[in-house]
Amino acid sequence: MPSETTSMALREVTAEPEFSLWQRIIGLTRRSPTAAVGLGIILFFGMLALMAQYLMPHEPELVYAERVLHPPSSEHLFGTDGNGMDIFSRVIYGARFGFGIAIPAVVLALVIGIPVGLWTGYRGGMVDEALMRFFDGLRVFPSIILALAVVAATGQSLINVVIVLGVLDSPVFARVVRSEVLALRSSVFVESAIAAGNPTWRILFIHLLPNAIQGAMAQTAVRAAWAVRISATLAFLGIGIQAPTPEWGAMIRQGAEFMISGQWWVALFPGVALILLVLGLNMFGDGMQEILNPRSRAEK
Amino acid sequence: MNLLQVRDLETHFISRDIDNRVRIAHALNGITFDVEEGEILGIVGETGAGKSLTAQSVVGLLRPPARIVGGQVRFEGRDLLTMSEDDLNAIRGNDIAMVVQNPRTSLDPLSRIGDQLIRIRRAHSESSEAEARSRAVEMMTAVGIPDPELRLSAWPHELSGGMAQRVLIAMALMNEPKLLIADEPTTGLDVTVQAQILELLRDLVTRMNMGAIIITHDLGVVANFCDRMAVMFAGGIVETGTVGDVFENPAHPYTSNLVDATPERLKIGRKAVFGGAPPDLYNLPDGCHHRDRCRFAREECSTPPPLREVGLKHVARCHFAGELPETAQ
Amino acid sequence: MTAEQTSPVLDVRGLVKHFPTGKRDQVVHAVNGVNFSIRPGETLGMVGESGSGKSTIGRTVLRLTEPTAGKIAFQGQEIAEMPMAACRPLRADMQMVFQDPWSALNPRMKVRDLIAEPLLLHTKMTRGERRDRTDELAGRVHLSTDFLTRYPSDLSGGQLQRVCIARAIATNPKLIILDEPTSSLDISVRAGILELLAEIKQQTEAAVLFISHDLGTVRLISDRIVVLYLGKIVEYADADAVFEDAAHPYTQSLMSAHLPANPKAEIRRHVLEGEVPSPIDMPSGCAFHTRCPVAIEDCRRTEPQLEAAGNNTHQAACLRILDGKNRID
Amino acid sequence: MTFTRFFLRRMMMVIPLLVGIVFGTFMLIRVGGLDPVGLLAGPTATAEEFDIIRAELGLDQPLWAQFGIYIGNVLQGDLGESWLSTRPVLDDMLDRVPVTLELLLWGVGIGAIIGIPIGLKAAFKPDGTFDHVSRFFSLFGFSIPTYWLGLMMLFVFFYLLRWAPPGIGRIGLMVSQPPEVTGTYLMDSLIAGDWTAFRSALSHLILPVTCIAVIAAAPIIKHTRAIAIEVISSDAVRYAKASGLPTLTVRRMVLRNAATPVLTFVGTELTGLVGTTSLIEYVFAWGGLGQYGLNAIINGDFTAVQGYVLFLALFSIFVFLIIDFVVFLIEPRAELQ
Repeated sequence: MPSETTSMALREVTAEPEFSLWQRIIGLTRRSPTAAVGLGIILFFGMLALMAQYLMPHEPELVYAERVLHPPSSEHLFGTDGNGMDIFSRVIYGARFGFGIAIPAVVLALVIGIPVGLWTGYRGGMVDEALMRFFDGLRVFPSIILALAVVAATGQSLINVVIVLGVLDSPVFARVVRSEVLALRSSVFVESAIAAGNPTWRILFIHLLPNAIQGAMAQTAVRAAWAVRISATLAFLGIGIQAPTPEWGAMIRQGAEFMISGQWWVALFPGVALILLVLGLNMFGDGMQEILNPRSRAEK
Repeated sequence: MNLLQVRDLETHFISRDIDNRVRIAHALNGITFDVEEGEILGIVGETGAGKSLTAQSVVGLLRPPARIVGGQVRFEGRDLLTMSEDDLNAIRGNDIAMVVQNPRTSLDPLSRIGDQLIRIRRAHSESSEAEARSRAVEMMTAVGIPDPELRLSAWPHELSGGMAQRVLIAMALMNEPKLLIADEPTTGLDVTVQAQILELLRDLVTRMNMGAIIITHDLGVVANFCDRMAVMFAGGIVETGTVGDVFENPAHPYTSNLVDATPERLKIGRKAVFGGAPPDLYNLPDGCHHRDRCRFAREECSTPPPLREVGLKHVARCHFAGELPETAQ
Repeated sequence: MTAEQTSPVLDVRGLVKHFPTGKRDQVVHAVNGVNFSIRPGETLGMVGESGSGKSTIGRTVLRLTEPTAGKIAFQGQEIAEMPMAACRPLRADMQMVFQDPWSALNPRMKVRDLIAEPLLLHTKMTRGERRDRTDELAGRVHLSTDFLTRYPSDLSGGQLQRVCIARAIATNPKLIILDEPTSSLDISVRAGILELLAEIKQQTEAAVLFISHDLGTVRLISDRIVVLYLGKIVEYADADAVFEDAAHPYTQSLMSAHLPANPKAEIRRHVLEGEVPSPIDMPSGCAFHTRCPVAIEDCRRTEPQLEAAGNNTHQAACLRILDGKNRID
Repeated sequence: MTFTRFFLRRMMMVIPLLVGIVFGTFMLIRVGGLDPVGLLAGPTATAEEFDIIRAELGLDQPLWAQFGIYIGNVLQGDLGESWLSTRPVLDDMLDRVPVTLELLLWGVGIGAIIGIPIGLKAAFKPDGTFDHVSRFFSLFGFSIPTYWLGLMMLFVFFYLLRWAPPGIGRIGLMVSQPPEVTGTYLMDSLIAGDWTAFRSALSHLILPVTCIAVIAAAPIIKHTRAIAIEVISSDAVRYAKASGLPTLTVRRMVLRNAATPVLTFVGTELTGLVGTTSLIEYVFAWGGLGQYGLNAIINGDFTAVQGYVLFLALFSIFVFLIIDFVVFLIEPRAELQ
């Protein structure tokens, strides 16, 4: 029932003062402990990735031929793998691949997706229609199969994995921005901007972009989680990054065969690291979306 | 005896701010009014004054973070605020019926109109399906819906705004309520349809001897369709009285401004001086809440103003009610 | 009066706007052949219910939506078929104020930039000159310069509408379209905005098109009024004549549906039956015949044209004016 | 709108999509970096041998002609021959469809049976303990890699506890296979009344199905909760409460209004989880369509990849059509959309 009126009035009388970025981060995480924990996990792995050289007790690809498949010990905290490499060091080093793939892939997806969404949303018409049908077409395939097939077909380098993930993920951002723009296009302030005589580029970049980008930004953490997951899956299947590169998915692949013979540590630890990083990104993303869209908490 | 007695009703919005400190918006602070049988009380006020919140508090339908923190709401002598949810459900939709401002979205999109009418009837009485159906036809006729039997099988999305509002009124009447609360019943409807709906409401209230509350921001609605009126400002009622008395002799400076701000009065050269935005509900000033925007404010206004009687059943919450200089003209 | 001799700022002839419905062979007949003109310094009020096409006319005149047919002459220049890019420089001379000030301003721009935007787009002013002009404009709309560094979300509805007005008058336009500028505002704020509009009307020689469904407000501001029903002009007269001597049955019922904020006002109410027909299936002949209490058989077939009713500045489109039976009371 | 018109309209939308997909898969494989000739010919092949193989595969013709041939073949049901299995791709896949469907339907079905009530319960009391726990579970399900979960399950239930069979195949090595009717061992053994085979098939099914159900439940919980909360805070439900309808009636109304969007979501899940199922098949050596497709991609068996991708598209389109149809039947506003 009509509580819009009351809430509007409340909003009107409680203009929030400006906050610094840091205050905002603190404030937002207080409002969502989920986001705070997620951010903590992300920062932890970020630190691992940056400081890997100083934190690794062993070289990640150094073979201890006499210590193949040693269980966890004080020398090798997470044990050694089938090649006799130190899993603890490899897990730490693996964080670099997580970030090294996710960040450029998401940035690429944003760089492609946002302008496409802006333009198609504002202009509509045939190009928009065709592009949306194309995106719909892509959706009939599970994303992992699509990524797998494209990487397999176009070449298995690390850079190629990043490009494929970025391109395949760009429709997500294009769609979010497009739907925001579609809603904004008929909004009064855009009409008012046209009536004031704004040229199209100003409408797009000064008026629409700043208002349409929030939804896309809220998705970035979740999409980064997707990129980390899919790239690890590719490596697990032996596509893209190959063993013995210390990438978590590739490490799980190495450990797979030992699972039913009892050498659990080979696959367990890289898997835990992978889950934690993806979980952290998902928690942060989920919390941020909750803060940006408080309606999801609603009432009883 | 009064049908509805609201005494010192207080509703707050309790939330936490960015630093996790508790913030309280005093959305309703001490609402007192009565509704008698056979009369229409108009509650007027501006956005944020607390009109809709008053209705939601009365029927116990607040959304968090709104919470009732004090006062009484007595319906036929029983306090609704201390009642169990089940007891309340026996009264809501039965003795107290609501008509809301967005009729099209308020109907269940997946049930036919007739089923919804019947459902309400049977939720509150032992009537049979057939009896409820004939009652539904009767009520649809009463609210002026053509081909009522046919319309019973219509889906909500097939109705126009005006038609949906009529259906909602028919639903409200299904159980012969004693009190009808209409919250902005004509907002969003066309002028000519608004007149139809309001005529209908007033006609029904008189015929069935109900009590009714019409919540509106439109003084025209109050002037033409209500018997008594209550004027709300910043979560409080500043003046109540018969419509004639209040329009003729507004006793509170805010009411006087409201009346002068209507196009009719502006046309004849009246000037309304409102003096700024309503107070921040999070930081209400001490004493009279209208103080900061009142052109008659004096020393005394820093203490809470009493309810002063200025005529028969005509009261205003102002230190100087009824003694204001007529500078406005 | 000089207004009668000068050439009109805006001259609209045979304006038609149909919207596609998405279904084949089906269109929404929003505007169906409308003629009117506005001279410098004149305010034309445009009244009608929702679906009457009044807002569409405003938007079409500014080329915010493409006309289906008809001519729009702005300062003698035909703009209906001009390419969009060629329209842009003209926008310095034609501005608009929208209904809902909360959504009419880009929430990510500061108030100063919002007011200065038309200056940035249409003048060669330096940054400093724009600053001075913005300060001056803020003064003209009685907005404290403290607000210039704020974002729209920090301002109240009334203050936002002042920003919109300042923005609209920044380039001294020759035509200002006011699309329901006060109908989403509270009573207290509305009075102030109406005063401001009246003030600005005094100061400029611009032609003003004032669109509203609120009859009281329209009367307050306008010199002449057109009444629209289903995208056609049914009556055109001086403001007071429309209120006191309405010729068209629709105008008469519209007037009677208007609720004056005065409990003692004498109202002869003629509540119309039914609702406005869908502009998709337009009634034949006179569009109003489906609800008209004085309609005759011929109204079904013959489409009435605007003809003199009373003195020569008063026109109405009704067949029954001929036999004098156009009064519905 | 009648059903026929509805159906025809949907088909009109599907056909260009199908053509586009066929073209896309064709282009991807032909223009992409895969060199089937090199793979087939081996490292010692001469240039002449290359040419012969190329001609055999029709790769010496211009691209558009190759596409024409391909689409003609597809329409005749000829998807080419896999060079891994040296059998027609269509036969390979038809054999494996029921095998994969068994896993997928059980997994998503159980995921929905677990997920929908949890999502609803969380929605009826948001921010309660149950809500928080279910939300964490859901986030966890979003984050856990399918294949890793499968491996962990094998370790715990096969290696440590010996409750489950090793993750190889769909039935015990020592158990004789039931006569083929549906193509799934579970159903076929039931039909044949072979209890040994049934128990073996069931025990092989439990771990992979559990994995898929866990992964499937996560998004179902999240979306069901969001949908239900939206319905609960809608004007219609608030008005129903204001009308004093009994709590049970209101709940039933919430369920009915949430049904369509939840159903639609579970349907899209069904197509989305084909990827997850493929990975599970890979880990448990299930031998279904998913494993076939993954192996085809990994080994560059491009005719098989084309066929597999086309099958996926057909399956998704089929599922979407069914959802549309069901929605059309139960939703009075469907014709408006």
